[in-house]
Amino acid sequence: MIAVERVYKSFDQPVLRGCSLQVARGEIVGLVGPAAAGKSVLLRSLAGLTQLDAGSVVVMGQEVVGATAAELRQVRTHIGMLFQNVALFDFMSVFENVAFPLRRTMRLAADEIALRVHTELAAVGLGELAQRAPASLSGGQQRRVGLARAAVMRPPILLYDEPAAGLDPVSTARVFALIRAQRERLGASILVVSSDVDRVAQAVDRVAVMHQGRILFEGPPSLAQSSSHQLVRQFFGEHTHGAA
Amino acid sequence: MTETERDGGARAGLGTTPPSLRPSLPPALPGMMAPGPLSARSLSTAQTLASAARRVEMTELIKQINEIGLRSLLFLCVTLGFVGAILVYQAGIQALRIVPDTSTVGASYLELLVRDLAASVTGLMLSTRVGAAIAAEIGSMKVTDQLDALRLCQTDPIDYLIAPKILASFIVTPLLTLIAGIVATFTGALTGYFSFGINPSVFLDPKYIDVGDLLTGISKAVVFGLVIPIISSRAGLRTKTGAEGVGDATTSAVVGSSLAVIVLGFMIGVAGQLSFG
Amino acid sequence: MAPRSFRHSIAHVLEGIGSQGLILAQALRATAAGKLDSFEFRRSIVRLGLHSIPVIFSTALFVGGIMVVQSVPLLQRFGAESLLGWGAGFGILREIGPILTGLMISGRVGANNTAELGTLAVTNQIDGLRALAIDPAGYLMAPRILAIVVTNTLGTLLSMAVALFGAALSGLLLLGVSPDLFWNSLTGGLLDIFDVTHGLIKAVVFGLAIATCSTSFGMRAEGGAPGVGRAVSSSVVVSALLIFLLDALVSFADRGNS
Amino acid sequence: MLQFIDIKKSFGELRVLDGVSLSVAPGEVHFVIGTSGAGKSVLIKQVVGLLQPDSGQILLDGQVISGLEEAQYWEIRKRCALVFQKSTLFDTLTCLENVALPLRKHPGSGAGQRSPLAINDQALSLLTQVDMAAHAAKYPHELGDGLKKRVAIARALALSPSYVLFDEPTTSLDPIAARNIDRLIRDLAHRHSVACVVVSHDLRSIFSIADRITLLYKGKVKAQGPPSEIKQHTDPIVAQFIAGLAHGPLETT
Repeated sequence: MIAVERVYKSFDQPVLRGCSLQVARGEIVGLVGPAAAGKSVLLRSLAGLTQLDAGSVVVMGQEVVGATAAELRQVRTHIGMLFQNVALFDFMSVFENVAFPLRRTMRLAADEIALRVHTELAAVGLGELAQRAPASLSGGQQRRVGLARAAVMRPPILLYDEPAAGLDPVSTARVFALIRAQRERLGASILVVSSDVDRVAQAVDRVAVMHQGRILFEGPPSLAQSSSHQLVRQFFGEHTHGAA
Repeated sequence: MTETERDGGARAGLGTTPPSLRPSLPPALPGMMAPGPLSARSLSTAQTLASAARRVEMTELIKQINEIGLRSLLFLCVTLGFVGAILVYQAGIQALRIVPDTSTVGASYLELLVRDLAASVTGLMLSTRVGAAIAAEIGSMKVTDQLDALRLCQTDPIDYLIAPKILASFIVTPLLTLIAGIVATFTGALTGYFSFGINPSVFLDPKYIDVGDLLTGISKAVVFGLVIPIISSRAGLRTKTGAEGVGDATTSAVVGSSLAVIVLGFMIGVAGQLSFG
Repeated sequence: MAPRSFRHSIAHVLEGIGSQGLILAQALRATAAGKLDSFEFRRSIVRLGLHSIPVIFSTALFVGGIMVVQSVPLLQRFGAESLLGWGAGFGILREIGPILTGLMISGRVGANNTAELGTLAVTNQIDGLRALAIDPAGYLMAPRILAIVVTNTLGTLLSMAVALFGAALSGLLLLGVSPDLFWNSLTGGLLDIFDVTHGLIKAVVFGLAIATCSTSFGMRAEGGAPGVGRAVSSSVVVSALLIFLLDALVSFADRGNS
Repeated sequence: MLQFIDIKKSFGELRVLDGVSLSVAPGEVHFVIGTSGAGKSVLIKQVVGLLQPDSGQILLDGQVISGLEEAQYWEIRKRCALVFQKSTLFDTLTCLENVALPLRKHPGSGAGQRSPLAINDQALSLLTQVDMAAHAAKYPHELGDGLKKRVAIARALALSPSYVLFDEPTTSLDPIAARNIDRLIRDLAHRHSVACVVVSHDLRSIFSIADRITLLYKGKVKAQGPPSEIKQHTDPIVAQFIAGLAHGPLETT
């Protein structure tokens, strides 16, 4: 589904330095790492929002690096994305936010749109907030609207950038539970960036640990603690919360 | 709303390159120091404008006409009203210093209003009111990733957000200039009457206004109506991350469009002088 | 829709003006108590003042030109090219100089000030100062207000000089009026020092208005990056309104030598 | 001793704190935990007068410090430092200047000195204390969140406060940076006898450095006690929170 091969990207300083990563069909992969490791840049480049300097990114059989505008548009039809800032359109209601991708890309009847939007909002437990303005929702609720908007097109690939940033452990666990439910419902491949290593480890099939623009470790979370890299072991250190 | 691929290549650079990667300019003089990128941008925006006329949604256009037009009206009327009163007052005093005759103050004032003042002051005021609002809106959307979210929804931010604003400004700026000019005429005539006892029928004498003045004034209004949203949208698209970035973008939109109004006003004025003078 | 938005914007303006008085009072009290931070004042003068010189300079140059271009028909009609210096000088010193410098400084310096303070406000840095027992009035507000008033006053003087130069240059290039003739009609008795002081009074008043307006909108910004954008656009709009309002007041109040 | 007595606070219709009482002793690391939006940050901002409780009292060493005038808080803020969630370092100042700022503005108090040179030395030694001396000349935007947080802690310590309030010090930091901050907080309390109030929902921090824990839920104190007691707590909501489980009776927004 997604194949990243030795990609490079520099802004003022090199951010991605020969990073490679695979995501298979129906798989949830967690991408973790210290600040400024290049996680968000990698995620954005999959959707062609950041142009890479070198390397190859193949999404659903389409090469993204150096793609034309029309090809990028094609690739983006396969991708749903939750941005780090959530990026809900603040001049639209919750309902219109989720309906927006449908309105822009498909010719659907009004009741068909309403049905699909309400299905997605109900799936994230926000059915009754459809007419509210995004600014009036809590951080956790906004992220769930973001999840609904990303999934409304039923894309085969979902990219989530910090879906639980700043949320408490229970809310975080609930967001990850929603993400797993989306995988069951849509059969989508999911790549999720998060700094909450403990909860990522519980929710994903595989983790990738990124450091200074490279992937240090890629594999099931259970193997991360015995990685040869000290940084990876420290990341997946003792799970104190399990003691309860 | 169909996404045609016909003009995809022409807009590729605008649609897909994150604006943060474009070479940055010092914020002080964006309008003056960047003729290259600016004209390239204007060209592509002109193309967008042509396609926009076909593709812009009516609801979005009406929303922007309301936002740019109606919501600037009160502000414009107040400022132009004051400008009219002050100018006639100062001109009357000076005229009395040299010749004890105020009969031509009104006619000269009207000529100046038509040829320059209405369009230029309206332009300056729209630079602050509309320019700042556009840059703040687009800039906020940029730093909160909303522009990228639009792209992922198969929606080009330039078509969807910016083209309606340019079109709306292009339509309403001449109208606003006309209304503001009428208000300034009115307050000028009142000042003439109450401060110098000039009869309104003497004051409101269009004898000096000729076709050249009209054409100069209209071209200024039309050019400002195009330039202000283009410069401000561009400032918004180039916003750097964070709250500070949005503030800086808004500042540079105001400065850039005000400078453009002053410089272009001078150039159109000279051109008008040479063609009709 | 329209009447409601009118009422809304009037309420908005009045609220802004009300809090400006408060800001000025706080800043004055902090200055009187010797709390004006001299380090921040020097920084503000450089960032807000020195960096505005290019904008002031280029605006003034073109404004001088516009004055000449616009007075050409008038002068030709009366055959009074010898009065060009007086006409341009009069307009530049009393009205156009102060107003346009004020508008440009409001756009460049006022907006910049609102953006900086707004950023501090929405990122909680102002609360951060208070939590360190540092009074924002002395540390942030007073130095910026003083710097903006100084910038606007000196900027207007500079702008008057440059605009007169621009007018003389355009007069020479467009009308063939020699600089000598321009200079003579400028200083030939029709204009005097009161025209300059009239302009300078306006410069100080506008400076105060821009400074308190931009500071007040910045300090009250809330709601993240969009909030900063909103604060900056409100600040420049209210500043422009105040400039025209105060210009009318000063013009009618100070008749100078007339 | 810092005491909160029956604190209530509403924002419009929304009651955020509904009768919260707790006390913090010198040398203690007291964690205030709870779901997002449970009013944890509101609670500590009331100590330094950035917010005012609707009712109830806050006592600092026996003196009532709630409901005062802004000017009366200047002295309290010198004794009671607050480290914000987003660090709130001043962007225009280097790390050294950030730490030197409170010393410069309060020359008489705490460990403050008068001459600029002495202030710089003092600021540098504060940065050394948090292992940031090597970054003294850098600006905040050049540093990652974890390092910024350390500078913010050094700045908070500049006036030698006896109470330090931390607002989510480890949220959105990576685990390694978070453990470094934990170590700093523990040293502060245990070596320098500073009372630390930490608002957090980082489970790893909570169970590695807390001396006492207060769990807020729906505006009230749901559980209070040392970590060992909280871990044994039988209430299903408490148990769900400290295990970080998705399924259970705990309501989140």
